[in-house]
Formats: sequence, structure tokens, C-alpha cells
Amino acid sequence: MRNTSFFSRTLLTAAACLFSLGAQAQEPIKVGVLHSLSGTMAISETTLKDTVLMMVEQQNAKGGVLGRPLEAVVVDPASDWPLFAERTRQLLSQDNVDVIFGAWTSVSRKAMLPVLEELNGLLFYPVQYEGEESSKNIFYTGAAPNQQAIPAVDYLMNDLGIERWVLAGTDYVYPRTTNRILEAYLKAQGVADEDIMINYTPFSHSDWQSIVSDISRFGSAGKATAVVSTINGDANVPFYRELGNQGISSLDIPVIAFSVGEEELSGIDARPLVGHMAAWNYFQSVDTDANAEFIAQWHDFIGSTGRVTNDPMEATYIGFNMWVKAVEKAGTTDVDAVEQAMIGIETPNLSGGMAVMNKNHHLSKPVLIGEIQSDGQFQVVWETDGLVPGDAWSDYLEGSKDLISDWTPPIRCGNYNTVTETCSGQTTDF
Amino acid sequence: MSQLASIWGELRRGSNTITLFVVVLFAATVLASLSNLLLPESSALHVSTYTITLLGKYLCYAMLALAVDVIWGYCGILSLGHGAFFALGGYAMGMYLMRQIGDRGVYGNPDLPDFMVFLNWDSLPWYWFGMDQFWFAMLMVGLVPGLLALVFGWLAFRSRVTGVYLSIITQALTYALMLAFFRNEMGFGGNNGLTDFKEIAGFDLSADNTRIGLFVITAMVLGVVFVTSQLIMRSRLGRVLVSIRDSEARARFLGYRTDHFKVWLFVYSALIAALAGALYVPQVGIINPGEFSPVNSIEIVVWVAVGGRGTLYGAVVGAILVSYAKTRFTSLVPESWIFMLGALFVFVTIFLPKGLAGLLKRRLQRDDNGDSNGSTETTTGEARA
Amino acid sequence: MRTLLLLICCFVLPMAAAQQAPESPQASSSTNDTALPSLLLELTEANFRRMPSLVTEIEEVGGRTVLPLLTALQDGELYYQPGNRELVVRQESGGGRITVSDVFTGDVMDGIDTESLERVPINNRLRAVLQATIARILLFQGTDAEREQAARTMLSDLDEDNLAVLNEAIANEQVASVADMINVALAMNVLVTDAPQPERLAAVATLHGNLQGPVRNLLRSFLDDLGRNEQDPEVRAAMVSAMASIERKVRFYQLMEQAFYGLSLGSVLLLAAIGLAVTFGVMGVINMAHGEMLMLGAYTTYVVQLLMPEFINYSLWVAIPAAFMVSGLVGMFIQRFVIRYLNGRPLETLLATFGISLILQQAVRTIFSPLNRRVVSPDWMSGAWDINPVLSLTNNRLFILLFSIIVFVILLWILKKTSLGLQVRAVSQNRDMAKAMGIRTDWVDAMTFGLGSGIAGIAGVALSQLTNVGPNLGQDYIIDSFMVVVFGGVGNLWGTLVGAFSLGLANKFMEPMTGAVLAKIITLVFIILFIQVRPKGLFPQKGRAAE
Amino acid sequence: MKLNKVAAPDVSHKVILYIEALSVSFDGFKALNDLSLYINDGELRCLIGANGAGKTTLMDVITGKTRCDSGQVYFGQTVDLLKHDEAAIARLGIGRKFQKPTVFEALSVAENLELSLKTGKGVWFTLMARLDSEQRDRIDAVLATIGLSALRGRPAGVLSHGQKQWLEIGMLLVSDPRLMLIDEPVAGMTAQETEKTAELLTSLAGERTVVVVEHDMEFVRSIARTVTVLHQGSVLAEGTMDQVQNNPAVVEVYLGEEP
Repeated sequence: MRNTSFFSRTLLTAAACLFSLGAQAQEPIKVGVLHSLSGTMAISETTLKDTVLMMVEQQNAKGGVLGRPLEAVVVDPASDWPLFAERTRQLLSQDNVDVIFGAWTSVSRKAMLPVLEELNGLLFYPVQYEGEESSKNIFYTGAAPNQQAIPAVDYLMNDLGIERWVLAGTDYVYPRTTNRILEAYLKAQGVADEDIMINYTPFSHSDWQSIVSDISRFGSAGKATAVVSTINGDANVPFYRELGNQGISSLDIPVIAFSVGEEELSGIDARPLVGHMAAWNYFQSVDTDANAEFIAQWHDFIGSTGRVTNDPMEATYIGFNMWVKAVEKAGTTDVDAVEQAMIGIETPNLSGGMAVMNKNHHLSKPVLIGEIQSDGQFQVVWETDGLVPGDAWSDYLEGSKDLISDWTPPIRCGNYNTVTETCSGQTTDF
Repeated sequence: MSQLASIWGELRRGSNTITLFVVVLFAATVLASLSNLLLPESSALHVSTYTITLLGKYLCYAMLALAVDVIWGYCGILSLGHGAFFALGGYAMGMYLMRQIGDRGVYGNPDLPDFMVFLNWDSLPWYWFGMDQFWFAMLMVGLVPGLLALVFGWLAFRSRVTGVYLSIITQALTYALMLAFFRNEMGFGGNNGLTDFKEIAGFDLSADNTRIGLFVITAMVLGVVFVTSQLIMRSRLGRVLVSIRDSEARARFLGYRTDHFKVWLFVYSALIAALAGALYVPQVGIINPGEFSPVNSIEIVVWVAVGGRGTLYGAVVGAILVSYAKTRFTSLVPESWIFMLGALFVFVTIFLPKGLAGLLKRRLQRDDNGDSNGSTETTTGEARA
Repeated sequence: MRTLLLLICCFVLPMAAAQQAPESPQASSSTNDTALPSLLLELTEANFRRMPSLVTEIEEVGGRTVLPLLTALQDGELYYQPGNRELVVRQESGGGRITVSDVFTGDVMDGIDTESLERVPINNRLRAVLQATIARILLFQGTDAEREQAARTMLSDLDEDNLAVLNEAIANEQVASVADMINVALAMNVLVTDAPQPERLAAVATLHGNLQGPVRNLLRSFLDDLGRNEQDPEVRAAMVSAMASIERKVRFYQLMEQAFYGLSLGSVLLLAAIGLAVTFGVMGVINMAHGEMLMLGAYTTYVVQLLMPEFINYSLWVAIPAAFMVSGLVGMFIQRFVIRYLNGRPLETLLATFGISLILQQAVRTIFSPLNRRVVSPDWMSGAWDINPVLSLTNNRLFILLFSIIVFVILLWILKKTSLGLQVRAVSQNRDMAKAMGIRTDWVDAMTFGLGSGIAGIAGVALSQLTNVGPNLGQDYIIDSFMVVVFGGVGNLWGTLVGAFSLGLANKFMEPMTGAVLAKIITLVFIILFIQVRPKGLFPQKGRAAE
Repeated sequence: MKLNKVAAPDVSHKVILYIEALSVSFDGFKALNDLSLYINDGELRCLIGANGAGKTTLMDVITGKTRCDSGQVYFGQTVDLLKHDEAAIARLGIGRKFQKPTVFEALSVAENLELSLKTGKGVWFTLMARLDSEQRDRIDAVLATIGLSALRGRPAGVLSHGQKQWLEIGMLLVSDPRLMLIDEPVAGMTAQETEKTAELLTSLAGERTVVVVEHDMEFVRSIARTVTVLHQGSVLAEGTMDQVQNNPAVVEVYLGEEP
């Protein structure tokens, strides 16, 4: 048999499936939750699973969607990347879920992507990431580099007068890409080569003595110096401890982090970190009614007032609400219909404005910069004037500066080259 | 003449195991494939593509377990780094699949894989050359892990690094490789590894029949590897290996260069692991440095221990059972799964030192309570009585 | 700028005087009695843009008396009562006990609802202004060390204000160290102004060999023609020699620093591995759950700190014996119920203990949540021992280095001098003979395993001061621990010591050239190759008994 | 096959094993101290000595297990044993039986003998190897000699201690060595078995060279023609059993200690 016949057969059966589902109106809408509940990523991802469950519960209390109740299907990919692909396949082909909320690391999303595209699933990805991707089947509700890194550097440069830069990160794709973008951006702003120091460390790096001492030496050249940190997870505690112990305060060399949020700080004695910064689209300390309500609901749901909220939770919140709106707008859970309905959807974000889903499947969100307080919360010290639209493709990278993503007709392409006016990679058959 | 009979009996007994294994494997493969292809999706007996992929993955694991059983069960070499050979084979295949993407990557660059484009590599590193040719990639699948096993084994076994020490340095080996592959400078995609494959040798990877094809090929390769290994272990070479396991010094004083045997076997085992890795990657769709993680390698050993080492079929059964349990229980009770896995380790090592195969054997022996020709059981007392 | 501010102040004064001040601080400058309260009031309302100038004004008006106010603000302890907007200092002790006191007198104020207090916000820019302002005041009011520090702070910012203060201070400075620092600052100022040659030469002589960062930067800016240049050849030559002397010293101290880092990393490796050296080396048991013993020790520290929040500074002294007990007991439990049944089958022990390590990790995840736990460093563990501006050794690392050696010595003593040690050695050398001589070998096994695990627990206490306390803590150290023991030679504690420190040093001396990851990979490959050459490690046990 | 190329040792001077000025030390302890010993071709030699006299160490050095600090060991006139490893030495025709019986417990009795056959020992050879009728006959013959014919199919692990001793001797026999080094062959044997062993060993001498280390003085007396007494790593005395027993030095340090 030929490949094509099989492909079309799969499509037909999938369509038949959807049709038969639609016929039974009271059948629940299935929401897949694909976050690691065991293994190394459980630290971060368990919270997001709970967030989705909370949102599902609330939506059901409001009467569900399209008059149908929501049913969460939780599976555990156990921080094992190939398992993310396998579980995605399971959710889409066995459990027949209508949408998936899940993934944290880039590699897990990359593992899921081919399966999502093959089986035409729908994923809401709630974590800040390196960009350079836009799939028809994924909505990215976390920050792209231009919604976190670039504004942060602008703030440091303009408001704090930083002239010398340390780009320190864990050696994986997010820091690599972010730092590459930042390096290009800084050079475009006239920063000299010798004023940029780039350093990569492995995951869970624990011995920071030499690196912190290098940073301190780099920072003692008489120019205001800052560290832009894309250091991931576990490595942060020993890093900040070493900074504190070597007497480097936020006055000497401020650190601005893109991966340190309230939850990460809840495991640290934050006192030595006071004054260091983070850039996010949301902080728990943001003083709005929506946020206060969200925090109260969260504490109520999780049964502990000690639990914090963070940016990926807000991204999940926005993503979920948008999906509900889009399904209601489309009147169906059909992936293609929802995908088209999603673009242009607006829902309130928690920092007191509206989040907008753009044509490139990325959000427009405000960017906030917060300084760490001794209680592990952030104090917002700066905020973009309006919403910043997320860029799927960075303007500062050689390979992607000509690419845009636009999922509306007539382009309908995730990586459209504006110079050659062609689309490489995934296109739709419509 | 009685001796001849005993050897013949042993061979026959061996071929029984072989036949049984091959028949079961063949039947399961054919049934699963046919029910996927012919039965409608609504049928209760329909095997979904998801299941086929899952089965294919299990078979790769089974092959990997077989590789470990060959060295551990028969020669007493406990490698805690066999995941390394699996992953290297996988990477070689991954590189081939990556090159097959061609200009269908997100950047549309026909020469460079996507991750190289966004990390601003301007040309393909030398070790990627030739990987777009299927035959060359397949050569590398064997050559790279084989050479590593040869060099590592030659160094280790010649210096008579044995037992625990060997286990620890194999662990160090896979750990070092993991750290190396995590480095983005290496040019293997760093933490993300290689993914988003499109096709293999011209076949669309997302098509059902490609998946079934891969599954069938995996089953066939597993069958061939099983039969080959079984024949090796039944030959005098197999007996020399067992003698090395039981008393290496004695084997040496009999004139066997035990290091040569061990290196040979280690390379053979590494090749099986690499082959398993190469078949695994197109089916799961991703290869990344996590496969090198020492914990993965320990898990392989556990499959073998659960199934019963030194039997080959035990390793296969152990790998499939434990993996299946993992699939089931991480969905049903993710929090308790680790407890169960941990308890399984402890239970098997204390109460089932010969694994499930040992349990089965004891059963069979109780049934035919007579001649135990060729049995490798060492239950003392029975003979003295 | 300053004059402008003064003008504004004068202008504001009458208006401020008209307002009713909440409470008059005991300001020394009588003319400004009335201005300060209004500024203080503004402090509770100002935004971040206004704050820096406000602080400058407060210093201007209040003079040196406002030091307590500024320090409280800098420390984030300055609050105000929402109603009357009166400023107070709110301090929180380790145990969460909150005291509220008057800003200027420091008198404790009772009966204030601490929950309702609002904090005066502070950000980095404000902190910078505060630091400079406080330094100017401290130069006259602080302890000798504080005053020296204040002068040092000014080195990097020799503006008019600071120079005026420095000149005022040097006139009657009695303390040599402070005077030296001020002289350095003044000498730097001489170089940047157009002073005549002899003065410049004298200034360069003052700076000769000085390790202060700003001094180095200033000299470099002259020598590399970065924004400045020195026309006079004689002065330039003096500068070159001054710079060379500085660079020489800096290189030397950097080497010392690297050595310290290496030793420190070595001490961590030693702590992590030494318990393993006992269980693996003496008993021949491969305990893959060793890392989890470290983890248990770290979690014990966390629990101890939870139980005694008021006495964080002493918590470690309680945690050390507690961790020893917890990990030791768990170790004995494992020995009695698992390892005992696997005697003489090291590879099986490896698998079973790996299973146990999974169970322990998951247990911790279930009990304490998968999130990392917060372990606080006691005050005496934080900070650094500043030997000079380019070499400072962090206290926690110093203590841990010392601690690792103490643990090593105690363990050595236990094994060499006590009857338990004698029995342990007897059993490890010839189990059957020991049994025949009436040694209860199973008891000795349990005790040895308990000892090794308990020491791992102690190591966990130390690690809790360096890294994350989370379920994965053990995993990060287990492979390194095995490497150290195997490299050093199994069954030899001295081997473990030498192995740990040499791997630590090698890693740290390689790191600047190769980066952290490559250094680690090279170390691993080196060990793999080393084992081929010397399969029994650095210090092998020799003789027939070892076969 | 490769093995057939191994030349017989040159015994033109009648001596098959030359040991000259051999010294070995462990951690400062001198296990062998300037030891010299010559074994004639076809001789049956007994080595006796107290524990720690260096008997086993001597065997370890001859068979390549232990490296010596100084000295020379020659097999015949030409073969320097110190330059060979255990496997090569075994292939030269030097067989060894250990103090503690070591047989391959998981393999059957017949398989133990099969592995000991004097035949190719390479990886590829063993992979393809099948027993020819001559080899089968040889195994049968040895099985008969060691009295284990009935147990041929049993795993060696189930044998009794004495049976294992016999099996190990059988493994030596089947490999057809020129020089046999036998460490305590009768430990754990019944009187009857001991007698049989003595018979066997005496019958082997002449055709092969046999070196026996033994504690059992009765046994030594029953088989020995020449006895060498080792003491603290050196040769103390050499001669017939009677000569040795009457040697004052031996009486003092060795036999004198015996109650």
C-alpha cells in the first residue's frame, strides 16, 4: 500500500471520530494535562498540573463549555522526553482529548511537536522559551525572548546605566538562543566585544566559586556591570549563595534572571538575594483585583496559603481562558476551528490588562521587572508602557530575521520568509 | 556415547527455547501488525498505531536487555553504562534522520539542521558528513559504539578491571558522554537532542505502514539477535564465557586469554545495544542526552535481573514486563510508581536472584523430577543426596 | 546640582514649617528642625524617581543624625504607620518575632499593629544613593572598620562631595588604616586632575602595589590610553612599574584563590565520599543509596531549623548529631533488612540499594513535596574573610573545609583506635576468622554501615549550606563519590582524602581554561584511564589478602 | 591451529624448570627471598614448608599470576616465563591445580574437561569448535580415570569437595601438560582417595614433570623421590625424604615445630 492512502485514511477516520463525538452533546470535553509528576521536572510542573485542574473545576462550576462538562485526563511523562511524545500520542489517539495543556522544557515540547502535527492535536505551552518555533498546533502563552530578555536589557541599560554584561546560563537551548539574541542586540546597541562575557554551565551546577569570582573580576573594571542570568532551576541556589558569600550585592553587580520566579525562591533563603531582579510577565505581588482573586482561589484549591503563584501559572490561566473563549466562539472543539478562532481572542491577564492572541500563536503581554525582596516575593520596579507582542522569530538572529509566523490566510505559515516570500516547513492543507 | 547424548540433549533443549521464542515473537508481530492493518478501528481486536509504536519501543528495550544479559548473565560483566552504546547507535540514526529532513526544517536550510541554524553554525561539522547516506549512517551505528566498546573493553579487560570497579567506570563512561552530549558545542543539538524527523529511507515516518514496517523490522532483528546469541552461548565459546564468569583466573590457567573473550563479547553486546538504539529513535521520534543518563543504564540491568539473567529470554521478558508496568502505572498512579519500582529492585535481588526465569525453571524441574541434564542450576544437596 | 538642591530646600522650608510635624527628631542642626519632618513625610509618598533626590535632601537637611533612618531604609526595615504616616523601624528576628522601634532613638514601641505597617519601598538605584550617602556619614561616625570601608566605597566615586568629605576627614584622622585609604583616594584624585609632576609622582608612589580595584582601573586607563593619557614619561614609567607590581600580586593571589577553590571543592568531595569509603571500602558493599544518606542529612538540617526557628545560629550544632543519627539509623535498617541477605554479592547489593535510593527519594518527595526546601545559613557561615581586595575566602567554604578534615580525623580515629574500629578491620580482612574469634560479625556489619551512613548524613548538613535541599540532592553527588573512592583506592581512607583533594584541585585549575563541563569530563576520562593503569586506585591494598 | 606451533621446551640439559634468585615482596614482606630451584624433566618433586614459606607464591610466579621483583624463571633452556602471561604459560604446557579446588561450577563435569582440552583457545576457534571423536575419547578416558563418568552431565557445582579435587586433576590431565603444578591435591580427601591420588601422581611422573605442594607428610613420603623444603621464601634443604628429615636445619625450623 502507498503512504498517501494511509495518510488520507487516517484523516478520514480522525474526521469520523470527531463527527461521532460531536453527535453526543453531553459527552464531556476532554482536557489532556501533560506535566511531569515525577522525575526532575516534577518540581516545576506539578504546580501547573494543579493549576489546570483548578481551572477545569472552576469552568465546570460555571457550567462547562458549550454545555458540556470538562474532564481532565492527567498523564505523567515522568521528565522523560521520549515519554512526552508517547504520552501525547496516547492522549490524542487513545484518550481522544480535545486539547492538551502541558510541557515545560523546550525539549519536551520539541518531542511532542511531530506527534501533535501528525495527529492534529492542540497544545497550550505555558512557559517562557527561546522562540524560533511556530506550529499550527501549538499556542505559546509564555514569553518569547523579546517579551522578557530584550526589555530587561533595555531596563538595565537605560535605567541602571549598565555598560558591561555577563550572560550566564545553563547549557541548553533556551539560554543559548536567548544569549545569542542578547549578544546580537547588545552589539547593535554599541556594546564592545570585550564588554560581554558569556558563560555556560551544566544543569544542576553546584560549584560556582570560580565562575562567581570570574564575574566579580569582570565586574571590577570600573564600568557598571550586570549579570543576565538564564541559569536554570537547581543551579540557582548555589549560584546566589556564592554571590552573597563572595560579597557581591545587587549594588555591585545586579543579576537579572529569566528563570527565577516565586516558586524557585520559595526554596531559597532570599535575604542574600535582595535587590537582584527578574523579568516576567507576571508577579504574585502585582496588586490587581484579578490577581488577588486568582491567588485566593489557588490557596483555596491547593489547601495552603503558603503556596506561591508564578508566571507560568498565569500563562496557563490565560491559555485556558482563551481556549474556552475560542471553543465557545467556534462552537466546537474541532482543532482547526478552534485554532482559527483563537487568533484575536482577548482575555484579561492577571496584571491588570488584556492578553491578546496574535496571528503567530504568541501572546501580547506586558513585561515587568521585579526586585527580589527578603520574603521571596518581587517588587515591581519597572513595567513596559503597553503590551509587547511575542515574536516567534527573533529579529536578531541571522537565520530567522527574515522569518515571520502568520497563521491567518492567505499566508498560513509558521515560518514565512518575507524576502523570498515562501513558506518552509509545515503548511496546512486548506 | 552418553556424553554425545548429553550434548545433543542440550542442543535440543536449546533449540526448543529458540523455536519457542521465535514462534511467539513471530506470531505476536504478525497478529499485531495485521490487526492494525486489516481490522477496523472500531473493532475490539484492533491494535492501534499507538500500541504498535509502544510495542516497537518495548522490543528495542528487549534487545537492549539482551545485550546486557549477554555480558552480565554469561560473563559476569555488569555494565552500568550500556545506555551509552544504545544512545550512540540512536544518535547515529538520529543524525541520518536529521539530514533526511533536508530543507523541510523550519529555516528551510538544506545543509544545516535547524539547531545549527539558530546557533549560527555556518557549516556542517566534519563528523556529520556522509550521515545523509543510509548505508553510511548504518555503518556508523555499528562502528562508533563498536569502536568505543573495543577501546574501552581493551583498556579495561587488559588491565583486569573487574567486578564493581568495572561497573563504576562504565557508569563514569556514560556519565561523561552525557555531559559531553549536553554541551551545545558538540554539535549534536545539546539538551534538545535530535527530533522532528520526517522520513526514513524515503518512507514517511508518520505513516502507519512505516511504523508497522519499523515494528516488524525490530521484531525480526530481535529474533535474529536472539538466535545468534543463543547459538553463541551454546557453543564452546559460550562455555568459555561462563567459565570466565565463574572463575576467570582458572580460565586463564587453562590457556584462555580471557581479556580477548571479554573484549569480543563486550563489542558484540555493544553492537546489539547500538542496533537497538538505532531502531528505537525512528519509533519514538527523538534522541537526546538523557538516554546517556546513568539511571537509564541501571534500569536496563533491572529488566535483566527481573527476567532472570543468563537465559536471554528472561532478559527479553523482563524488559517488556517492566516497561509495560512503567507505562501502565505512571499513568495510573504516578506518585506510587517510583515506590513500586524501588521495591521491585529490592524484592527481586533478595527473593528472586534468578529472576522470573529462575522461578519458571524451578517449576519445570519440580515437574520433571528426574534427569537435569545440562541444567545450569547450582542447587547443592540435590546431587549429593 | 547640589546648590540647586539647596535652593529648592530653602524654598520648601517655609512651606514645610507651616505643616504640623508628627514628631520632631532630635536633629542637631537647629535651622533645619522644621524641614526634616516634611521630608520624612514625603518619604512615605514618593515614587522611585523622586526617592534618590529626597534622600540627598534628607542628608542635606538632617546632617549626620539621619544615619539610623538611612540604614533602616537601606536594610528595608523602614516602615510607616498608614494612619499618621509616622516612620518606624520594623525588625524581624530569626524566629519571626517582630519588633517595632523609633527610627532615631531606637526605643522599642509597643502597641503597634505590625500587620498594618507599610514598608517604604526601595530599589537598587536608591540603594546606590543610600550607600554613598551612608558612607559619607560613616566616615566620621562609624567604627574604624566601618570608616575604612566608607573610604573604600568612595574610591570608585571621587566626586566633589566625596572629595570634600575626604579632605575634611584626613585633617584629623588618627587611625592609620583609615588614613591610608583616604590618602589613596586623594592620590587618585591628584592623578585625574592636572597636578604638577612631583605631586603626580608622589601620588603614583602612594598607589604602588595597591590592590584596590579602582586604583587598578585608574592606572590601566592611563596606560592603555582609555580616555586618559599621561604625557610625562617619568610619571608614565612610574605608573608602569606601579601597575606591574599590582599585576604581580594579583596573579599570585589569583593562584591562591584557585587553590582554595580546589581545596574547597575537594572538601565537598571528601565529605560526600568519606561515608562511602567506609561502606564500600571497608565492607565492600556498593551502596547506591549513599547519595540519599546525604539527602537525609540535609533534610534533617531543614527539620531542625523548622523546630528551632529562634536559634538558627545554633541549628547546625543540633543538626550534625541529629543527621548522624537519622542517616545512621536508616543505614543500619538497610543493612539489617536488605544488604545482610546479599552478603558477598556486591553487584546485587548495587541493584537493591539503587531500589532503596529510589524509594527514599520518592518518600522525601511525598513527605516534603518535590520542591526544594529552604535551609538558612547561620550568620557565622555567611560572608567572607577578606584578606585583601583581590583575595577573600568565603566563610562557609572555610568552615566546610575545616569540618571535612575534622570528620576525616574523627573517622580515622574511630577506625584505628576504638574497639569498634578494630573489629571492623578484623571483619573486613577475614570474616570467618573474626567470627571464629567471637566477634559478632553481623553486629559489626550493621555498625559499620551505620557509621558510614551517619557520616554521609553529617556531610549532608554541610551540603545543605552550599546547595539545594531537594529530592535530587543525592543523585548529584553519588557518581562523584564513587569516583573519589575508586580513584583514591578502595579500603584506604587516606586514599579518599588525597583523591578528593587532588580531583578538586585538578578540576579548579582546569576550569578557567576549559570551562566547568569540559573540566568535569576530562576528570572523568582521566579517572577511567587511570583505573586502567592502576586498577586498585592511588593507594591500593597490597598482598594476597587483597585478591 | 596456532597452538600446535608452540614448540616443546628445550630440555637438552634435562632441567625443565629453572628458578634463579627469585624475590617477591608484598608491602615489605619478603614472600620469596633469593630463591633458586631446578626441576628435572620427568621428575616428581614435592615442595614442603610451613605456612608463609612461599610455596603458593612460587607457583604464582611460575604461572604468571604474580610479578617478581628480581630473578629468573625459565621453562627448558629457552623460554623465559617471566615474559609470558598466564594464558601463554598455560599454552606452553604448564598446568596448575589450585589449593582451593576451582572448577567451573555452572558447567557440567564433561564441559569442564572439554574446556581444558589441549586445543585452540582463541575466540573464533571456540565459537566454531566441535568435539572430534579423539577428543571425546580422551574426555571419556579421563572421566574414567578420575571416577566421575557417572556424573559427567552434572554441574560441577554439585560435586563434593573431594570430587572437585579430582575434577580439577582431571582438567589438568586432559590438557596434557609438560609440567604440572599441584597445590595440596589431597586436602579434604578420604584415605582411600588419597591413596588413589598418590598412585595417579606417581604414574604420571616420567612422562610429565610434576611438582606437588603438600602439607600431608604421609602423602609426601608415599610419593616423593625428591623433596624441597622452603623456609621464609628460600630453599632450606633438598634431597630424599629421609635426607631432609635428618637435616638439622629442617629439624630445627620446620619439623621441630611439629608436635
